[in-house]
Amino acid sequence: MFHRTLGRLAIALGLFVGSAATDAGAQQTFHYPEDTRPASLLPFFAEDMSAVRMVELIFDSLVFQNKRGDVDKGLATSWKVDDDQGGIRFVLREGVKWHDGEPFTAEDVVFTIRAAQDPKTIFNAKSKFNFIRDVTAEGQYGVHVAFERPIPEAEKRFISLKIIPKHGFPSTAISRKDKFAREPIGTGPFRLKKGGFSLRSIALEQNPDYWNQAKIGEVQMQHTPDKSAQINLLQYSGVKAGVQAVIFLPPKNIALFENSDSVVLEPYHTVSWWYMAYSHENKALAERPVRQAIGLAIDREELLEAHLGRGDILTGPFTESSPFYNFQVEKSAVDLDRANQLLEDAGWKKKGDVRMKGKLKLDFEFVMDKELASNQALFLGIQAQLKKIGVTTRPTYVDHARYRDQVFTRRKFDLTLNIWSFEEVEDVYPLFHSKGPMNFIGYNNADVDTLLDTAKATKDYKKYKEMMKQLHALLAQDLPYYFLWSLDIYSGISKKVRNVYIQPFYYFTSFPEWELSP
Amino acid sequence: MGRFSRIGLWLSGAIVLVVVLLGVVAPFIPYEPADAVSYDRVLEVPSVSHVLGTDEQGRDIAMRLVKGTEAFFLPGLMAAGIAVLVGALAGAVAGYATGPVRAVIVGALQLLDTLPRLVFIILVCTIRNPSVTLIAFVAGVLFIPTVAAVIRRKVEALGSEDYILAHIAHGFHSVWVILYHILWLQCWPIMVRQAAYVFGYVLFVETGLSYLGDYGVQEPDPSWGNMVAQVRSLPPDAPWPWLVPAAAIVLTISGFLAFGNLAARRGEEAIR
Amino acid sequence: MNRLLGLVLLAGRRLAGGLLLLVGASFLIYFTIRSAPGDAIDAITPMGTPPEVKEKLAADFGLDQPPLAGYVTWLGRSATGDFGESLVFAPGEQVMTIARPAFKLTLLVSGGALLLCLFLATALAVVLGEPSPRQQLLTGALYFVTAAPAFVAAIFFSQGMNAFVRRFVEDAGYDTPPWYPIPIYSESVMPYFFAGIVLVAGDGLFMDMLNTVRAEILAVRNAQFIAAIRAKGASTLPHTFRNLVVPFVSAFAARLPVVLGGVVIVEYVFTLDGAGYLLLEASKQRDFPVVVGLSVLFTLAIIVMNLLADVVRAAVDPREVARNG
Amino acid sequence: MTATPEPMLQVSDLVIEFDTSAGRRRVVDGVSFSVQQGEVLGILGESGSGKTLSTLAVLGLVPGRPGVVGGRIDLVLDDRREALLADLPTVVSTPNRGPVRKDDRRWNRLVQRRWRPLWGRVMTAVFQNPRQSLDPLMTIGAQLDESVRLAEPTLGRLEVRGRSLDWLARVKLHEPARVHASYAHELSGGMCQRAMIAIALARQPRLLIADEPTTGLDTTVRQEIVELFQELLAAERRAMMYISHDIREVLFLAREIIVMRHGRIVEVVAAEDLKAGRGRRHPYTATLLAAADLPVGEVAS
Repeated sequence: MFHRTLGRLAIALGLFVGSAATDAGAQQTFHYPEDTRPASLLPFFAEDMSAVRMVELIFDSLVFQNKRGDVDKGLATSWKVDDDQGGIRFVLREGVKWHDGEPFTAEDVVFTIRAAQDPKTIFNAKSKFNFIRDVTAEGQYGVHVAFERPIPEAEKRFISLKIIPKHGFPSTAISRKDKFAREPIGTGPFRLKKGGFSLRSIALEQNPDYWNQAKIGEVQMQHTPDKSAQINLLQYSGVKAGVQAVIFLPPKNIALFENSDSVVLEPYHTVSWWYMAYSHENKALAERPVRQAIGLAIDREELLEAHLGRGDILTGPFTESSPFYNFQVEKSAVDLDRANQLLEDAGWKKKGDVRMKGKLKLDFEFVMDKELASNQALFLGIQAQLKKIGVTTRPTYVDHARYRDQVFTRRKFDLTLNIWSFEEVEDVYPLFHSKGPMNFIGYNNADVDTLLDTAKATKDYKKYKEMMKQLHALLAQDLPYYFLWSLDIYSGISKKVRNVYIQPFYYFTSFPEWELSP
Repeated sequence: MGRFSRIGLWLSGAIVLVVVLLGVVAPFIPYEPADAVSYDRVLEVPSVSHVLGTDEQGRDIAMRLVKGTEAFFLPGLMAAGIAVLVGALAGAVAGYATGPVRAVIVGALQLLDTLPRLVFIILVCTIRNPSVTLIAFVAGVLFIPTVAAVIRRKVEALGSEDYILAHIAHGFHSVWVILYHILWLQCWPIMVRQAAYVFGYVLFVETGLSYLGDYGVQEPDPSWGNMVAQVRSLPPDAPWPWLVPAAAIVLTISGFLAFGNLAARRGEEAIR
Repeated sequence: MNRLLGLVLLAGRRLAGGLLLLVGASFLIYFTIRSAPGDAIDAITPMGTPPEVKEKLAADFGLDQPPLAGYVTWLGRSATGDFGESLVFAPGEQVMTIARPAFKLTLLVSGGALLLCLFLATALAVVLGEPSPRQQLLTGALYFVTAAPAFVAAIFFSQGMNAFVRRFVEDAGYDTPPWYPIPIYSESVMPYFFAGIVLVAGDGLFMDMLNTVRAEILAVRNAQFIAAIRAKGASTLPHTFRNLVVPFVSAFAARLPVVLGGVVIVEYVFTLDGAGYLLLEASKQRDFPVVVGLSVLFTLAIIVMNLLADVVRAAVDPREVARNG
Repeated sequence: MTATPEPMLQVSDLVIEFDTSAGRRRVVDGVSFSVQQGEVLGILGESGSGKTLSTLAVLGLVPGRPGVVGGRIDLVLDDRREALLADLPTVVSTPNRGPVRKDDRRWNRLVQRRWRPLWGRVMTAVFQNPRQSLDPLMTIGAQLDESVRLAEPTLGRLEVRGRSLDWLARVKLHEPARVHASYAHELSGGMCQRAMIAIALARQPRLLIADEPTTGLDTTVRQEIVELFQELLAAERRAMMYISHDIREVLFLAREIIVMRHGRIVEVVAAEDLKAGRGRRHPYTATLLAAADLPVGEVAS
């Protein structure tokens, strides 16, 4: 009774005006919030995950990865790898139109690859296209791509290549400042609504000419940095408003939706894992016993459970779902006594709180990216655990841009926490080869180098797999990083959305199939 | 002064006293952020051993609340000091001086007054490495004109009063008369009110910026601002880790404002 | 005629003063930039900014010149509305192009909130009338409630409203309102209205306004000329109203900076596309030209508001012209 | 015409109280007086004696809380008797017993009902500090026009202005046109008071209450203002209450004088008797007379 009275009162107060004004079309909009704001919708410069997701809806690539993990038709209807694995030939879909009505042809594919390789086009993932030697159009609907060296499963490398229109740019030198970044033209299932790119939201509408017509009419992304606001929006999502999905649910909030009658938890597998990196330029950390001791002192399961929810503890640089995972490597358990013993044996004697050897101290600078929300909490846990074996840590929090510079470029850190995410190919060569471009820890192990070099040269996928398994075991021993875990990530999706399937890494791959019931 | 005002003065005075005590004592309480973490008591509801419950790291909220006063106490005092001392002097000079001195000071004050405070603080935080001390310093400087305006009005009003003129006529130096008879004896209620206001503003900015822009105190060091910022990751059914500091912020700010106002009112009544 | 001339002269003087203030304020802003530690360009740009962008930035801001000359260069550019290009937020876009619509919205929200605040404070002041001991409990409670910082008020408001609607409207079988849940992504005016409410209720603004407005109303109502007007049998309302215009305009202008601060925070929480959101986001991403451009715009808004208030004061109150003429 | 005409205004047992930080204070305590048609009543007393408040009570304009808490005010207009203040018990919860509380809203309604129709038409006032009695944001002319229009609503715009200029001339302001276009802050205190008198008289009230109209003015100007009052009253035969602390002014204008001190009337006396030093004087009146170098006569112990 009381409820009804209050409800009536609220209505009488006019707080709920305009409920009749919403049109039926608005119900067909799929709303979702993002933690970060995509600054660019130009595929090359789509570096944030939020931008990657938007780009997926607007642009198309030649091939996709389907539900079974197989490569499936996209803009290309068929493809054939050359016999020597030195190139690939695509046959393109006919009758595809760009969002502005221009026809899509092989020239666009050629342009996209040329643009990616143009030295004046500067973007982070540029090295991903280094394997391509040349690209040629064969008629209107044929493209041949030649590689620098034989590539196994080459078609997988084209999943992430979003095709951009040749007529959209004056030349292959593409700048971040290009207007295209805010007024993109793609061939994808959705196109930018008129005036859809605004300060903090992006609105898309269905592309009526798309070959795989989407079932949802409109999509709107809104930058909502506050996670609690996102959760609120999903939690209270009603018939007329609210959001239909929260891309990443913080683990603490998963319980909230576990038995919800309006929201489903949808696992969102990413090929990514967490690690704590040791700077091998630090003399103490260059010693293997120190790294091992640190590993033995940290309780990964406790940290994982306390801060991130569910996931798998890692034994090496591959996740359990990876073909390269070596099941023979055993998970190490926490063993403070052994850790202390290892350090004692290596000559690290406790002086007060800290262990020392000569002038060297087991006291490390722990550099962290402010943007990674769970960093703070994880650091606190690690700091507390390491203290027990006489290792002290000092936190340095820096913003994202500074972090990249300090850790990856200038290598000024002792310890840091981070995540590696892989797209279609789990290639760890850049991370652990002494000459690898992403070997920011300064790791140098001759055995590892040999193994990686031979693996790279091989054309046989089976042999490659074996060698990766070997590498797994080797790195589990030597611990260049302390491998932490891979997470079970959950999206919260409204039950009004049906036919949901979330691809690893590419969130919106199957989005055209999704349906939204009113 | 009515009965309710007197009660309000006592209540707000108690809040101020508690905050000041905590601010003075907090630096001497041993607290090692690393030792406070404990995963077997995460997000516990308030109990006897943890009066205000524990947060996501299993840290005692009451302890962090107490240690968190460190983050704003000294910066707040500094800001209040800058604003009130410099503001009072500038206001007195602007109210008493003539000619170019007055013009320069009035112009400078007006200039500072046109800067939007929070926006300017954000600008400074973008350019320099932000710390609460820096924020408080800028806030203190930006409040100088506010204090100066009130003091100036008072000095102008008193400057023509007979007893002040009498003092000057009796041979006291006008600087002494301004400093002692006007600023010290007559303007202290104004200064108390403004100091309390600036102090509250520093707490407001520290917490606001910690919440929005990570410009405040960094974890693991506790501050009320970064405690409230936990609202972003906490589940809705465990609100106390941010609710407690939020309540503390509201209580402290309103307490300081009320105390400043009521104490000043009482002082003004006493002077009259 | 004489008065009109005086008014025009006064407005001219105020305008000149306002320009001077703007120059002074921009000077302060510029030297805040120049105070950046180390190499200014590196300190203010995000990591990995390409050298040609840095060069353009240095040229735009006169950072390649000695401070004073650099200031003149920058001021000259800014005076034509050219605040440079955004670095991160919308790379290559003119700061003014992205800032203008956002700023318009922010002014609208904060101005609206301030008017609402003035209106509510006036209404309450009229209802309360002369202060009495009995009211002090009410004003004391109001004092406490409105002292909450805007962001705390915004959190409480949105979570409270959502829970309220869920419980008493949705679960009770009514249609949910279109603005639910908060913060809503719709083009409805409700988010702006809510932001206004939070701005009014937070940061101690309302009590400050109430105290001022009440004192002014009482001062006018108890003024001798009002008694004289009453004694001669004329209606006091137009006189009261006229005499309140000046203090009200002053109260409005004086609080604009406070509200412009609060709106920065509230926009962020209520997901509005205003200048406050733009400022914070640009600041976080170290998109430095946007932050500087917005700082100048905010300062300009305050100066213009004070200017307008001065002119309105002078137009209504003949003594003003006499005092400053 | 009867020998003893009924007084047009009769005030009896008026009590006014205020709340202060030191508690409730009775500032007017059982004051009674009356004003005859066409005659001047002088009220004499130092500041704080309650003389101003008594007259404000007649106007229904007592500020503050609780204000008028007891007494009766009767007004006789053309043989019609109106009880202005007769039913205080309805707005005062416990009259004459224990703490008094007045219901503000009911009091205001009472004022609106009883006094509002009287203001201006029947009685009006001229206060001290003439500059503060004028609306600072309106020209003198506009305020005077307002009075004229209220007194004679049928007049056209130009006629109103003409009437206003007449009034300004009658109160002996030179350059009436300039004064008409001026603001209060542009005129001297004496000019403001003349304008104020014009504004009050333009309403053509039956009773004019002049509350220390000369306070704060220069001595020469004071003399002129007092003379102006006498002149205007003689011509119009209006009743007036003239409140002052200056015994000479009161003697000059009034026929009957009441002397107040500490909220009570200490003496009621005819002006003739005072001037002549006839009868026994209250000691306070005697002091006032002595201070003004006037014959004191016999002093009561």
